Amino acid sequence: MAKSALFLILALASLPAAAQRAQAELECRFTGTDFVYDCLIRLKRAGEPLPGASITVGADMPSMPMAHNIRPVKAKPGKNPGEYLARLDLEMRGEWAVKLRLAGPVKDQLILHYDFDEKGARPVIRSGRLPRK
Amino acid sequence: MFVDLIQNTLDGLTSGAAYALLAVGFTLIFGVLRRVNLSYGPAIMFGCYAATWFHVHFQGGLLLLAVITIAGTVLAGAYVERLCFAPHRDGSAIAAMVASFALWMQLEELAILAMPKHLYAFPALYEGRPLALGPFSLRVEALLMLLVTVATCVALHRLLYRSRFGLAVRAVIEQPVAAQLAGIDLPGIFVRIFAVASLVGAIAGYLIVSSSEQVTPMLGMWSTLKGMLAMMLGGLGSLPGAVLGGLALGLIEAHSQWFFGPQVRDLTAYLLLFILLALRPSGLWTTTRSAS
Amino acid sequence: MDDYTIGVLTNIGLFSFLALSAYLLLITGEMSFGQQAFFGIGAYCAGILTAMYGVSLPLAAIAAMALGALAALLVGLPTLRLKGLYFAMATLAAAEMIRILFELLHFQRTVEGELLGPDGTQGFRGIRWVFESGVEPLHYLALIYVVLAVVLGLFAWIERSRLGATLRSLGQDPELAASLGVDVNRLKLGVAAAAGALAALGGVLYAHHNTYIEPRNFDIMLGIHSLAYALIGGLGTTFGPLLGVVVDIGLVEGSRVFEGYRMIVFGGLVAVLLVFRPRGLLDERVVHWLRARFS
Amino acid sequence: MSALLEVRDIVTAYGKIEALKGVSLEVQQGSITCLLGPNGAGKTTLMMTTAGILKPKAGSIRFSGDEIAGAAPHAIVTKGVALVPENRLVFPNMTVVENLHAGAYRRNDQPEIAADVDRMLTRFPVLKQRAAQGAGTLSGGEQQMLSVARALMSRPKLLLMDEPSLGLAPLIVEEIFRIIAELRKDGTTIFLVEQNAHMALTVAHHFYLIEQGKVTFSGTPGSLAEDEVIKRAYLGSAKT
Repeated sequence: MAKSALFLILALASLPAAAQRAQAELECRFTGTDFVYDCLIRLKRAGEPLPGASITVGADMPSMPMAHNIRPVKAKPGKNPGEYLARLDLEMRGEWAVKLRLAGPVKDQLILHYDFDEKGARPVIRSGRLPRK
Repeated sequence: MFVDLIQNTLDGLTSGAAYALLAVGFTLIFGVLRRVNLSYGPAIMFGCYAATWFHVHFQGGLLLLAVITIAGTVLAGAYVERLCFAPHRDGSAIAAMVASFALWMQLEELAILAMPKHLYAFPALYEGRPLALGPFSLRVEALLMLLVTVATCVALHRLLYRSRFGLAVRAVIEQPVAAQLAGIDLPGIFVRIFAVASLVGAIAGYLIVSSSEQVTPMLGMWSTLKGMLAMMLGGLGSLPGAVLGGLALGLIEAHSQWFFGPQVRDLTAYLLLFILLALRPSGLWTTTRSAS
Repeated sequence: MDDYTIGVLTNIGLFSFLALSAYLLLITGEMSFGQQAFFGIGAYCAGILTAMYGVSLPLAAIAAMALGALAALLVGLPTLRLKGLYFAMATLAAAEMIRILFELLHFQRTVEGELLGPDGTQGFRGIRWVFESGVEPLHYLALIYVVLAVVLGLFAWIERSRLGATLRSLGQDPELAASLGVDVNRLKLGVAAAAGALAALGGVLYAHHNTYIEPRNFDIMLGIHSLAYALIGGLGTTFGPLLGVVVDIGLVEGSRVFEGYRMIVFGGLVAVLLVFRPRGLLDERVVHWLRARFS
Repeated sequence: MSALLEVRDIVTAYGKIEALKGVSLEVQQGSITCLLGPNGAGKTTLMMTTAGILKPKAGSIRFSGDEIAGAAPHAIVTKGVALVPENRLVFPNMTVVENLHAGAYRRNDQPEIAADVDRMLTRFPVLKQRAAQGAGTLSGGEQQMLSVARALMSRPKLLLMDEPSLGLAPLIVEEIFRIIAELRKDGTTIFLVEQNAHMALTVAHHFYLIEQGKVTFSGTPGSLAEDEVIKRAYLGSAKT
């Protein structure tokens, strides 16, 4: 019994920092005007919604990262806790690396890869290259 | 194992055929103008996008789409020639190349704005099942690609060695000053050779998109890189070298992809070019001219 | 300054290192399509050191620059004899090889419970040294421009010294330079190494600004853009490449007027500009004219 | 006899360096006119300017009354001026016959062109044996013959020749000057730039001396002692 308790404490002590690190998901909808998307950001930490964070949302393209200066937008708190709303004005469709800069309780920067098309945005699971012939 | 070897060789020759055409187009422009046209691929993409745009709106037949691809490519090629190469004829090669790169950006963004989707279907060159030759299978569109490539090379050879225009082109390639003294109008030859190179590129582009049945904005960069790679492999400025370089690149990629996968395929192609350039700058097919 | 301005200025600063690296080679007559590879090497090397091994940023930067210089030598040595397009294609091939090696690079380590490190095409997340050290975007911007200022000072010192004249003579007429006793090969390798280190330094700063890098960031587009900036801005002065970067990323980008048509405008602008100024805005003649008037 | 070619105050520069500083001279119809002068005096520059390869900064060149200064080379060839360039510049990987056909590029009388090719091969027998060979495989003398034949294929009224004897054995140089004399008998006016002052003076009706971009003497052979001519043609006169 003691051994297993010890094991448990050790596990807790070395709680993976990742658990403290925030995670985020995006749900974006195309607004009808070219390349503008309304996005709902769900911010979590250790599985729990993370309210009260101030998020600046930017975006960059994988190729030529420094040449696309998308205007960063401050996200507004959404209906439920840990949800935030932001309107993203991108230059073109395709795969974008969405940058969430977190201030407030958690200081961090998250990069999320989403493929934006005429309906909305889908997460890019394997951000591999476009199928090269 | 033996079956794979032959199958890969067949696939390699097919993609090699398209690379050969791209390399020939690049070499025609480089041989005559002594300039690198980075907008060569993007002009082809522009032609293919024009055809796709037409197909999406008006459903064109295969032949009609081919004509539109060629027209679009030749048009884009003429635009590039007028803005990037005509003004720099006696000027610096770097300025012409960077200008052609600037138009690459332009052509690519134009295409993306006109057709924002990331991938467009393109009508297939041939719908049916691949031919079964014993254990090997050869897709009919691959066969068509090889045939059209051979036909294009024969036509080009006839143009260069049987016509007055061809005589002038070869003269300009070999000795531009003497060609002018012989009365050959250099600017006129440049414009027309650009059109011929664009035509060859358009054929290659059409074959590529119709056999892969898809068009992506990456086609511009991809065909520029593959065209230059094949041209350099074969030996700069030599047309037979370009065909050889194209086929060699196709074979190298097919076999290395089979054994090591796509990333190593590209790695092998680039490694070979690097070693070749370091050891034998004039490529497989030795040409007397070095490109300074 | 709002976030947007900081972002644009940061990008201008970051790109300047790459444009200066291409410029350094251009004035010695070498056209390289490969500086983006050393930019990538700097990014990956410093990222690994700071995120996975807790090395401090300055130390990681020095190591990254050394690695960038070494890589540039490895590419430069076999291509010493090549000129013009042959050299450009060799550097392109080398750079694409390095990019593909990044795609094949899977090297991860658990740091404080989190798996960190390059994961091939998945990229390399979590280069958070800037966050963990509490550096605000504005401070990081200042850091970039301080480092850039040091580099520009170095360039200015070289331009005025005999070395600067020798470099330009190498660009104008290598045979003549050799006949005047210039050890052309040793100088070329020195320039290649310096340009590699410079690009790597830019990579270090980029990686820590973006906190995430992936192989596609370092593709051929970056290389040709840096070459274009060096030429558009002008080969006459160190500020040429910076001007090239500012014209593209600052002006055309910043103006938002060309929303979505940026490349169409910039592409056309560059092509037309090069017709009238084939050696860029601030070419040698303009610089001499300016120097005559102001010095 | 009216002047077939009138060159007035031609200034041609390479960047800021003026190679020709206001050159004026004339070539009479049916004559052999020579231009002698040391290396770098501007002889080849004048030839290239007249042929249209180099654009003059100032001055005029009139060919049978028409202004051709700054015109495109192919237009000048069409008017009837052909240049046999320095160092021959044959098309190395093209055959001898193809080189000849290239020379007739401006003409569109196909049957006549074929006849002219045969005429050239008979006039220059050494070319007949090598007709199907690549021009690059020919000897220096043979290439010079080919270069002259190629220029004649455009049926010029005025033939410019830039140092045809350069680097050739004396026997071949005599052959070339024999051909030059023959061409003149056929009615072709020749403007000859030559290092070999002695040989030039044997065929010239009129000659000019050019030094450092300026004409410094104009006269007929004998109007200036030959050794004086040779001295100034190789060393340039001390006073300038």
